[in-house]
Amino acid sequence: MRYLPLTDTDRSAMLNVIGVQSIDDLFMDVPVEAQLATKIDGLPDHASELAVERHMGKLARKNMVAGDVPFFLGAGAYRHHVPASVDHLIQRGEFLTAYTPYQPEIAQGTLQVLFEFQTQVARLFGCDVANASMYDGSTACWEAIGMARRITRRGKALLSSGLHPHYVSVARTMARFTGDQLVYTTPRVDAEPDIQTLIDAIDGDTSCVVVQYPDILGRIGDLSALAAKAHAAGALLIAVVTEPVALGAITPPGDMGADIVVGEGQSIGVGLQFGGPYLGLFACKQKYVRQMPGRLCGETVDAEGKRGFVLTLSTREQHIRREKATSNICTNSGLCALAFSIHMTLLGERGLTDLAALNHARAVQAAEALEAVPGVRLLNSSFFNEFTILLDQDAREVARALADRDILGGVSLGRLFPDAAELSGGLVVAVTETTTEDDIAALCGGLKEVLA
Amino acid sequence: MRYLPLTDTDRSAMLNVIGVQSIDDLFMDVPVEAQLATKIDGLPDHASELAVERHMGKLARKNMVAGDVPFFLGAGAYRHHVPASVDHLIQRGEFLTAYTPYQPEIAQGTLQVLFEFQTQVARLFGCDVANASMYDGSTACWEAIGMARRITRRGKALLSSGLHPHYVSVARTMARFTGDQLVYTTPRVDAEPDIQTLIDAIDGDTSCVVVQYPDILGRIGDLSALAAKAHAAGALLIAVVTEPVALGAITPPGDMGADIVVGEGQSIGVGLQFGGPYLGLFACKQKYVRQMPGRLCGETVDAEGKRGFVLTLSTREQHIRREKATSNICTNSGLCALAFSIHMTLLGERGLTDLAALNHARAVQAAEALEAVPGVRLLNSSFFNEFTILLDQDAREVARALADRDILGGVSLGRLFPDAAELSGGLVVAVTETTTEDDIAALCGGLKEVLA
Amino acid sequence: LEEALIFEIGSHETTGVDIAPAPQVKSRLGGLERRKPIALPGLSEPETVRHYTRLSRQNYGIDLGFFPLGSCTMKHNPRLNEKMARLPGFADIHPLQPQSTVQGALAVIHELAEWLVTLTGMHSVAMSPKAGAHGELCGLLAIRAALEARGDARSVVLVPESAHGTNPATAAFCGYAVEDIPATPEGRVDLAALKARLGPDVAAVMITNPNTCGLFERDLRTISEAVHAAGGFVYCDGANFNAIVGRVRPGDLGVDAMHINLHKTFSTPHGGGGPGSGPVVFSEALSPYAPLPFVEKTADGHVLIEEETAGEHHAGSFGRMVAFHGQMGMFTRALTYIMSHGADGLRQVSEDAVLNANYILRSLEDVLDAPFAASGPCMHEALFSDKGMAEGFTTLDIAKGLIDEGFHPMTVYFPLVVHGAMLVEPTETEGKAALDQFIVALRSVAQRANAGDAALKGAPYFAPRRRLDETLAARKPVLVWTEPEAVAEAAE
Amino acid sequence: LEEALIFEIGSHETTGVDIAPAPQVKSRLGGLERRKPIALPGLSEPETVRHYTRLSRQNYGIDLGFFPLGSCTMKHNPRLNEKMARLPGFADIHPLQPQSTVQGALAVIHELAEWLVTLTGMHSVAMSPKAGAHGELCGLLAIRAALEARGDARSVVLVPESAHGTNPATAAFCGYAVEDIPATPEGRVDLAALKARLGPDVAAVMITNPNTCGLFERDLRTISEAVHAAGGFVYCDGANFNAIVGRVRPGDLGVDAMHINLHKTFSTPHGGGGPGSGPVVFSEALSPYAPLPFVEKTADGHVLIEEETAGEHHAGSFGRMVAFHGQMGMFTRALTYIMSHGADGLRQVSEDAVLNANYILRSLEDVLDAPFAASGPCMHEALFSDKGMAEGFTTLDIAKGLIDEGFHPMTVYFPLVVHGAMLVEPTETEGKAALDQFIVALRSVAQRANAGDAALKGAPYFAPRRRLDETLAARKPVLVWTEPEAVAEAAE
Repeated sequence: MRYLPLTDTDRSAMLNVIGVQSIDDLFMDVPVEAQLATKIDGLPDHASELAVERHMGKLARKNMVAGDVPFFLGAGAYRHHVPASVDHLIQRGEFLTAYTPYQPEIAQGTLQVLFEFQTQVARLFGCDVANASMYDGSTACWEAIGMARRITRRGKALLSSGLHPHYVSVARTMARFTGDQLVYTTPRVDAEPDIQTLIDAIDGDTSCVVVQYPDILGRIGDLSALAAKAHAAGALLIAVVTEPVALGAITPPGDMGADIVVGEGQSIGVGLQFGGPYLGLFACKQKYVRQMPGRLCGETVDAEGKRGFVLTLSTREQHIRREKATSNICTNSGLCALAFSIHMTLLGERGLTDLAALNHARAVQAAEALEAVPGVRLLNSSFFNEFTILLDQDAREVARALADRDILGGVSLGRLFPDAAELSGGLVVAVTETTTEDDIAALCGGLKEVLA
Repeated sequence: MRYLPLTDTDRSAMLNVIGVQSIDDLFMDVPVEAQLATKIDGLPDHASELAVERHMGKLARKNMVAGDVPFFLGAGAYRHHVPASVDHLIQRGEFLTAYTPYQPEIAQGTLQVLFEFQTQVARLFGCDVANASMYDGSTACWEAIGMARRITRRGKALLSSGLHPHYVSVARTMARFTGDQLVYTTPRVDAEPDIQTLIDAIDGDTSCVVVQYPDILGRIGDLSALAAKAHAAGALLIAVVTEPVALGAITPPGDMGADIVVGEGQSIGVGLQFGGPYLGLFACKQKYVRQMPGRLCGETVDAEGKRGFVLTLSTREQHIRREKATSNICTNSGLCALAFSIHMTLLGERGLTDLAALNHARAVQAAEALEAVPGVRLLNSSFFNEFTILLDQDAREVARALADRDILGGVSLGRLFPDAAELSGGLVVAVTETTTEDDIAALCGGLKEVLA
Repeated sequence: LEEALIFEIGSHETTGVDIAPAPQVKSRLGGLERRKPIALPGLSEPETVRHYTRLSRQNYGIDLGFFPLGSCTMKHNPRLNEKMARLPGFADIHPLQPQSTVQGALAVIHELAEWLVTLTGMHSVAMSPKAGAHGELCGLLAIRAALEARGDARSVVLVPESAHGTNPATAAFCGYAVEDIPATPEGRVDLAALKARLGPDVAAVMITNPNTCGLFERDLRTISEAVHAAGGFVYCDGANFNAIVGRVRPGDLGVDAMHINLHKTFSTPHGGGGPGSGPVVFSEALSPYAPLPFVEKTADGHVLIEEETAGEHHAGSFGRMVAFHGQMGMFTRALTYIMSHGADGLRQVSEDAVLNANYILRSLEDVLDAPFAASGPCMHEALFSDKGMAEGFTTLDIAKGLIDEGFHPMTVYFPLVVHGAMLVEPTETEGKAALDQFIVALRSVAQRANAGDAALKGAPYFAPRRRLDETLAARKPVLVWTEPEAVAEAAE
Repeated sequence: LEEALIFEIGSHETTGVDIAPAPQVKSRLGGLERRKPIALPGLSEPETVRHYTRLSRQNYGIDLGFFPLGSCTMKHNPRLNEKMARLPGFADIHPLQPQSTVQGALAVIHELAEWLVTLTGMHSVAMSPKAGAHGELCGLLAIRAALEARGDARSVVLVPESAHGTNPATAAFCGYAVEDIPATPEGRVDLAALKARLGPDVAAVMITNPNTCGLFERDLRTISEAVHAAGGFVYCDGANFNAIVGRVRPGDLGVDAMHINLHKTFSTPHGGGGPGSGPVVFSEALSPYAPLPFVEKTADGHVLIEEETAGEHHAGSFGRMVAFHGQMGMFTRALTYIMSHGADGLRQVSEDAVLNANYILRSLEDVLDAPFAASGPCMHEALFSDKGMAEGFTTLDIAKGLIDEGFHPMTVYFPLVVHGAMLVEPTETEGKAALDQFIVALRSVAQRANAGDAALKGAPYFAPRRRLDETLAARKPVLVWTEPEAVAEAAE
């Protein structure tokens, strides 16, 4: 067995040292009736690398690979080109096979990266501080709502209709048990985001307003007035960014007054991976730092006065406070944070700006091309790299018909909002730097066929 | 430009320090008429990673991947499964991006690996010592002939008809300039290797006999009598192993009296790679070590008495001896040697033995299945994982017809020996642990169709 | 060993990527064009590779040496798993692709689920939780949903002292009052105390088995029966499943829900703190309440059950825990690992893990206090305490001393039930030679602590940093980098 | 930092691979079944990964820091190149597949060939040589074949003092007498001496340009004309092509053959000593004699020209140099690198490489003797000598002192024309900050050598090993590991 170093000679010698006859003696505390005398029935025995590779390769080939076809899916997960050096570096054994940096003297690599990551995220979101990452955007979003409750001591959260419906679902699941009140409706078919509606809904019970930027339909709106109204009412503004590349082109939420900015970091460095692992980003104003969930890395000095980094403010965390912790989160997305940070370092200000410009330009090209297809209307008045088109038929069927033509044409609103019949003609189309002009032409051509 | 760290600000500052006005001033020694005023015409400008990946990916997809089809090619290059950890480890930056270990204090990683590699190769070949690798099997073979000339001070080498014809070609190219006499004929259609013919041909002018084991047609013969006759005549026996996996099952040439054993190490750890880079293996008896070409790593101690390793006996090498060097080779195949050594360490005695047994068993299965196909005859009386079948038509055409059916069915002798019409019906078929029963069935089925 | 921060060495004009020029178009950004710099430094690719390669060398990983962090299960991470997870067919597919285009991915999830259910002897599994603590939450939510479904509003969760720290946090997060159950002197749950506390207000008992003292909870079946009789559920923390996989099925012990840390038992890499993955297996009683989404196999292929497709027979589901389908990248790795081991190999895993731990326990109990050494064999981890060290010497000194010997320290000050606890978990992927080296090193450090060797208080000496001031970090938190000028200005 | 040898830690019963069981068959091994053990130790996979990971950390690579090894061109190795070379379409194809099944691979070879021909302004290129020295051999063989074809048996090759050490070895290997041509005091070929020596016996002149003193051979065109007039050929050692790529085409200087080290100018990784790759570009005069195989593009696709397909129009080829088609893996990497840079980027490469070298030259000439500092700007490498060091201090001390400063030393004692030479080649992939750090470090070490700091003689102190005894290694060569018992027995 290739992963097991002990030889039978070793095993005998060790049993001798322990002073028992056999391995079974070491399992003597297991009740006899719960002990399996032999390996579990009905499962295959160990397999060679070659055999495992064949099996996994066969399954992998049953999937339509995004990079092999014209591809326009977004809605919370975006396909970007990740430089080869990112994947190389995160596979360094010292990063990949390390644990949470509980012994900082021999974990400065991970810790310095987290410190750099926190700074990058805070700057990107226009916030003062950021944490060392969370599971994903949806759980970060829920954690922000809980944090707003702790800060404001109020229990009503207004969720924008433009918030990703899966994020809404996650919040609903949790709120059912915490007792938070969530105010939410599915989006209207409107060229603009629902900012004014949210402003009007804020009242003295509101703990926070949660708004996605750009929103699930790709729309972008200025959050300044919303922030002002929320603050006037003693509520917090939580902004959710599912496409951080956008912030290379548009004003970050922190600059418009958001108190907490959370997001999904998958776009930078991580890749699609069928939904996970992803990377929750979490940033806020300095004054709320002690209410922030998740791990934090902080700067300090060692016994010789040299700069170093440690996990800090862990008194907020569950392994110290047990039932009084700010959240039950124990793990972060360390390796994804590393990938994000490396990719962001490669990009830098200039690369991110150029990347965002290219994304937007390609998206505009795609929108213009699609508008020219009969039966297609563009919903958005503004967008970054994703927009919604309206069709006269159920977009779920259209998406499947396009897939039959080897085109992954977009995410249907019917899939995201199965209960909102009025949205069924919507298709969310994402366009990135990986989209070619040929891809756009293929989508237009495919739509013409399907809609004909 | 992503690989160039200097900014324009840096460049100006540096020109200032140097005391020149512009970059052009640094190229003042280039005659004006040879200076290009602008970038070279007719070539594209720099491309993004994404664009380069697309281009290379497009070219890669134009090739038929061995792992995607029933695959039976050998004849000097064999497809084996290489564990994923091998490729991971050779990509560690400290291995991949190091130079020749000229500064041994900070190159003990490479050096210890080479020492371990030398020991592994020497043991595998049944020899006393081995060098730190050569370019590939064919150049190692030629270097062995030259070494025999230096040792025996004779210039006539007998090349077995079973030696890989490309190895013969390489030797002929070199011998044309060095004046060595090479005695060689193309192989006969015979179930046994040409050992007796070679024994009979040895005379007092013979510097060496070069015999491949197993030979190009897959045949295996006992080399003991040949070694005895060569030694009696004052000549050396050089054995060439193009499939080192065989030595997990059969007696190594060194144990049968070979003085020099060379080989192609590609089978272990390296992969097919369309022919390169590959790995020349070179081992010999202790008494000839100072005539051995190529780099050598040796054990020593440091100033504190700790064991360490250095490149040694470099007085044989060209950067010291210039025109008196044992060969002009400056580079070895360090990274391929590392891959070989890691894979061999993973295998160990037990893994190599099991691997060889599986190769042979699968090959026997394939031979039996093919013999049952009408129009197919098996040439070999003995073989390891490769054998020759004889068809009634030109095997080149058959191989192409099989390829049209997405079966890579073997190497035709017509391709290897274009001038030997009597061999044109031969197809060399290699079978390894990567060959499945389905593959064998597919080859038999394809042959039935093609031969029908 | 100093490596500057990217903010100190990068520049805003430098980039390590080349982006194709953007076509000229009319902007549709709604007037929200960014107006200020973000202040993100860039490095060229060579500088980037060097920065992170150098930083990596300030880390310790399982690839470098023994990493006996108790309860964290730092075992070998096979590179085959990494390779499989990177196949484009798994790495480059979108979570919202039409189901017909991701049948292979759904099959991976389903196959792994089948293995997990079979290995645990349970009824079903929820794959989406993102980590162990998230899995605990999943289990508790299912329990609460099940209780609500029968109109039974219970308010208390019992947690033994020897449970993982996340257990009470999770229970509290779900709105339950948490009550401790004491441990017996031999380090197990006090069965009598537990039985005495059971009643109609107890929703669940959360038990870690093997527990954090490294001992198997002998009475778990009895406990389960008592809890069930009292109308509650048994949650088992499966972080230590590595000790029993292939030899014991939690389902045979009456467990209702248990999370499985794929990053522990099934070797998906820890990556310096995540990502994890915490699927939860359920008993038949809890299965109807499992979260969306999940995968079902039908005659027509694999079906992803989520909001759109759930239908009535999943009406009991307590909802969604994450945006998409869970940690696909970890599923691929775990399935690869499980297939590589097979039923025979997984049984050998737990046997070797337990053998290694007992070997360490018995090889060191003469120099380190082993509080439960008399309680019988340990399972996959050996627990020691600070009893017997010289005045002023602590478990922390042992840990830092081990660093200088070239080892990662064991888990320290956990579990809380033992003073100055040291929890050593070798796992099955260490050979005898590695264990022997560690035993020699720990013996030497322990003897120094027992003898009061003052030099030990200064350890580590040979690490990238000496002991770091954690108090300073917490008192004046510096969580992001600020330009020195900005810092100076702020100070004025 | 001690890592045992695999022979000391492995066992013959251990393996790190699982091989499927072999089906039962009748052996056909001809009675040659192996009868003795090979004595190959095996390690489990975890132990293997750890062994090589630890060993790697005793190495220094460009990923870790500045590696200014003159004439070796240690530049950044982009990971994109590695990724492309590992695409199954390139990595998993057999050299003898039918040509219709490897059209993409042949296209890679052809495209790279086109780039090399265009960048050098030459007529054709032979792709198969495996390394720089192999390329030299290829060039010399073509020259000899061309001379033989015209019945002109010349016997002498002229090699300037400043040439690479491989040059005379290669010429001798091809059966030529080698004669040195002296250098001028300013470090270039002595044109007059060369011209004086030319005659009907001179087959070729081998010139390194830029030469090993880091200087451009101003007179190369004049030399070429003179050599051609005398009926000989000009071989140019292209190891230093990095200094001029994109700005100067050797074809414009009258060169007949030049090898290109793909592992230098085009950044295929050195890998601790290889594999290299040394394609050779040829003038029109030499092209007919180029070795087999090569790739031609036709209307029907790419054709591999080898023995079977060569036909009459390649009858002049001097034959085959390697078993297959050369270093395909390196071609893929080099083409990836070249496309990434493009015509504009490659020109920037040579400019930045030369700028960096001159920056180092001018920043250090006050503390280190720069023998040719007055000869004008250097090209891509800066040359210093040991003149001015205190009694007993040598170039070796400088090198070992730099190790303690965290840098790989420069090339030392080469070229031979300068006493105690130190050849510093920064390449274009170092930033100014890295150069400045190096300058500070080298300045400090040089000052210590000039001042006679005795501690410097003991350097390195902070490397995995102190200075190693190379004399002992050569006097009593131990080239393979032997069981200690066997060693002991032999000693008795």
